[in-house]
Amino acid sequence: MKSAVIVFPGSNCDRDAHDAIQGVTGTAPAMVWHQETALPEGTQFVMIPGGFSYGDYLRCGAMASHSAIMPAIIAHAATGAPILGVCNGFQILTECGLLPGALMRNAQLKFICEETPITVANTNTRFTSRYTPNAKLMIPIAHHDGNYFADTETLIRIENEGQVVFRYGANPNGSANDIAGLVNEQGNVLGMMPHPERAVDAKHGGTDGLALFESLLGSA
Amino acid sequence: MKAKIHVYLKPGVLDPQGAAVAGALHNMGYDEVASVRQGKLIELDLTGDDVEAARVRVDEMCAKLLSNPVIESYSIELE
Amino acid sequence: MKAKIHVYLKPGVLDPQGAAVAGALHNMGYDEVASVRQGKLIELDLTGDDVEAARVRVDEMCAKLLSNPVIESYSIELE
Amino acid sequence: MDYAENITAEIVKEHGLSTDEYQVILDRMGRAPNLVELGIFSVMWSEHCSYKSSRLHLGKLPTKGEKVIQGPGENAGVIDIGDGQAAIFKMESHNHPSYIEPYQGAATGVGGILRDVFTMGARPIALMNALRFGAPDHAKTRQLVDGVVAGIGGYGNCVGVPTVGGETNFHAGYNGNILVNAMAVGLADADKIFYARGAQPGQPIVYVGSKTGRDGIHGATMASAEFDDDSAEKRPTVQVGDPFTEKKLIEACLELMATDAIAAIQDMGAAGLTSSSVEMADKGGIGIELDMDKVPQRETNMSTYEMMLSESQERMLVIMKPGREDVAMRIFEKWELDVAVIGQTTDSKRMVLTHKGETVCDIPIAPLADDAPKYDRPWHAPEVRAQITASDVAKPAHMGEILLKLMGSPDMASKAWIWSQYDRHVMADTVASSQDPSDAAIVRIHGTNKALAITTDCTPRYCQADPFEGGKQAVAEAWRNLTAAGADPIAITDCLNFGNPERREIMGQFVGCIDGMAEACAKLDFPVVSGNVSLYNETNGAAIPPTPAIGGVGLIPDIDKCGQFGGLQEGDILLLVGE
Ligand SMILES: Nc1ncnc2c1ncn2[C@@H]1O[C@H](COP(=O)(O)OP(=O)(O)O)[C@@H](O)[C@H]1O
Repeated sequence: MKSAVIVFPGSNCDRDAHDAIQGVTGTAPAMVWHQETALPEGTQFVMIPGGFSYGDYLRCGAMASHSAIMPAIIAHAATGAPILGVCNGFQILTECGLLPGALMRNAQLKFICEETPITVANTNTRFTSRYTPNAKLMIPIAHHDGNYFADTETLIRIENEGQVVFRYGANPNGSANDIAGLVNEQGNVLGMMPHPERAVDAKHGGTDGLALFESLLGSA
Repeated sequence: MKAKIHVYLKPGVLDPQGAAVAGALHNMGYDEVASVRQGKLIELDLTGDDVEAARVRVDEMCAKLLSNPVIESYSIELE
Repeated sequence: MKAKIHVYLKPGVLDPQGAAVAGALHNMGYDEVASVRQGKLIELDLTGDDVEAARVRVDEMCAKLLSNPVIESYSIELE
Repeated sequence: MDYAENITAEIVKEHGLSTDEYQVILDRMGRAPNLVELGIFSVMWSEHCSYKSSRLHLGKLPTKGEKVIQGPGENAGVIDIGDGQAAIFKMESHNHPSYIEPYQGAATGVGGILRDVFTMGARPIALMNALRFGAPDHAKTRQLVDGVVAGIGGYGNCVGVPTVGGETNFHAGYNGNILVNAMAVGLADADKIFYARGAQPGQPIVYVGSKTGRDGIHGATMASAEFDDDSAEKRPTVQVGDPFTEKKLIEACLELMATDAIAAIQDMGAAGLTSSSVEMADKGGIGIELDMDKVPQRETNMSTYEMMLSESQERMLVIMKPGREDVAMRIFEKWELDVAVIGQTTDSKRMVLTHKGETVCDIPIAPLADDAPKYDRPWHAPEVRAQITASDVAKPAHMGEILLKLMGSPDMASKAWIWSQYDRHVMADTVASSQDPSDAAIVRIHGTNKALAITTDCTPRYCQADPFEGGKQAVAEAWRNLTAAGADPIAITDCLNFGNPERREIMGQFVGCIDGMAEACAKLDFPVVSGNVSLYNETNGAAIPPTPAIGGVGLIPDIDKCGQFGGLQEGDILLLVGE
């Protein structure tokens, strides 16, 4: 599977993303600088990694969502290709409108880094097909702004459409409906706060994130 | 020319920062504080002096970048 | 009564937020933006209606909690 | 005394220079210094930059060893970890700034120590922090803990280097003077290490990073000045950190280092432009010429004095090989950082500054650096507290109660509130961090099955009771923690926090701790490769407990064989090893 990892100034999980993708797919992803205006020829899967793009100084992900590469990513999403945004990547996906809602400051106003129990709420996506329904996973989170917000109408809609893919077991940040990750209506764009790329190695943070990348590989 | 932009959370959006500040003020004995909302203040120094043109441009900046319409509203003052 | 408090960085203090926003606006083609400063806007809902007493109290809250006197200044509007 | 125009005895004193020191300046320069020159002498001769009270004793610490590639004297220490790789590390204090503005003080402390490590060509892979606060119920403690922890996290999390461990103590002796010591560890190829030495005459000097503002002017002198009650008045000297720019600076510098264009490089720490240029000139045995008009400036009408003494953060000074400036320009512009050629090296062994067409400073380099004053401060050994043997103490009636009391004491209580605010996992190589049952943090060497074990240790209580034994114990504990994690201990860095060295008993504590450390280092073959001294940690004459924080690094050859203390089960056998 040909993949690409987008690198913004301030991205800091780009290497982690690179290694996780390479480990599972056997092929190193292209590292794409934010000032590029096109994805490399033949790219299938695109990952927007965590970090603090542009320092996240205005709102998390706001400035990155206006960078040169974004139109190419939005166009790529429209073709139905899989796009995964983790942490800052999730924030960027909501800021650019590929995913509904917004990520606000954690309810307790602190940065939280911890292994977090999450459950797989929908296995019927190309990101989660290798998980068993309602599987309980331990995946680390590390963020200051992961408190998912959407207006009531939107929440009802995404719940009805089965767009919620991951839910927190013990809500760490105040997210509406315990939402830890969700897909767009078409199901090809996933944003999530927990870091699956930090959970692909038993020595590091466990291996509960592996099946996500394996699902993708299987769906390609 | 200067543009002063206020970005604040829409009514109905929970403001944990505001709530925390209110809590701290109460702990300090400021019981007259009924509620607190926290927002952003962004000041732009602009070249040019066509106020009406500036207003259109700044409004665009707010809509595109400086605020997030899902959770925030904004107001603009030019001077 | 409402108190509107503006908290801004003292002149000369580095404003990384403002600098980053200015950079992003330039990248988006807003070249008329010469510089950006980012501050905080805090709105208090206050009980009571003695404006002068409120001013003294709010000033105290600003000095003690709402601003960081090391790097920030503030201004208060009561309405 | 001879004074230049507009300079008075009072101004000299305000610069922290004694009458004797001023006389030395007159002798070395052959004339009276102007304000710019006086400012430069004052920062270079501050305790912070010159180590004038400590240098004599630091010389007693063992610094050599089979695995030492670079000992003290450069930005950080370098050790050989096999397979052509090196670990680069250092610990540094940011005590005074953190007391005055906890968030920014701690944040810029992290930024500074990271720069020390990536300046040498290393990618930073781990951060640690050793914190000492006042009594938990002291009026300021809560706010200080909150701000310091948020500042460390805010900076480290954003630059994307995991904060993997540390230690935290509470003691009334730190009520008016907290300690914030940060340590950074980086990884480099052993044959691609960059030094401050190595510049030759005729090379361009390139300034990169943030613009220079009026931040922290006099900061370097503040870091060495005793606190008093109007220290609040000195507040505007605190700098604001910008971790986003630091992250870009790391990536840009590593990209530049991968080319072959650098002759010497140095970060701008305290006394930024002054100390970085003087140090590179001194180590290269050359002179330096700067055109102040070319320095990227954040504010208008900045004077040479202000630019030379500014402590604006996230800046570096690079001396390039001739004709290679364009390489630096291209890389730093890509990363949207300020970059400018601001001067060149010369063979004059002098520092010459021009501003608006005039020469505003012309000083010989030697007295600013290697030849700076060095004092043999008088000291007497502090009274050692008598030993207590177990039989002197009445046996407690309820052991369980005592155990609970111990576990609930602030020093022993869980520090999860602190470390859960630090990203401990970024870079995907953390094997053990604050959350894990391990005596040392363990960070895998990327792409291998080896790891570094890292620990910070000091028990100030012991150092107070007996500086010599306390110094020894701190080193031994670091050594034990590494060993218990399954590592071969290799070397240490240190951060020596003490009170006012002009007081004999404080100087005595300092000497005692160093002697103890030196003995332990020698016995354990555990050399000191870098470090930092922070003196004048006192408020209104009350000194902090002597706190020589030790940062130890060891190598775990195979992470499948590292040791942890979790997972005990009923029926396991406990062995007591040692005396
Ligand atoms: N300031 C800190 N930053 C990061 N981790 C910390 C800090 N203080 C304590 N810790 C972590 O909390 C744990 C317990 O600390 P401590 O009580 O000092 O125990 P120990 O004696 O095992 O070092 C350790 O894993 C340590 O790394």
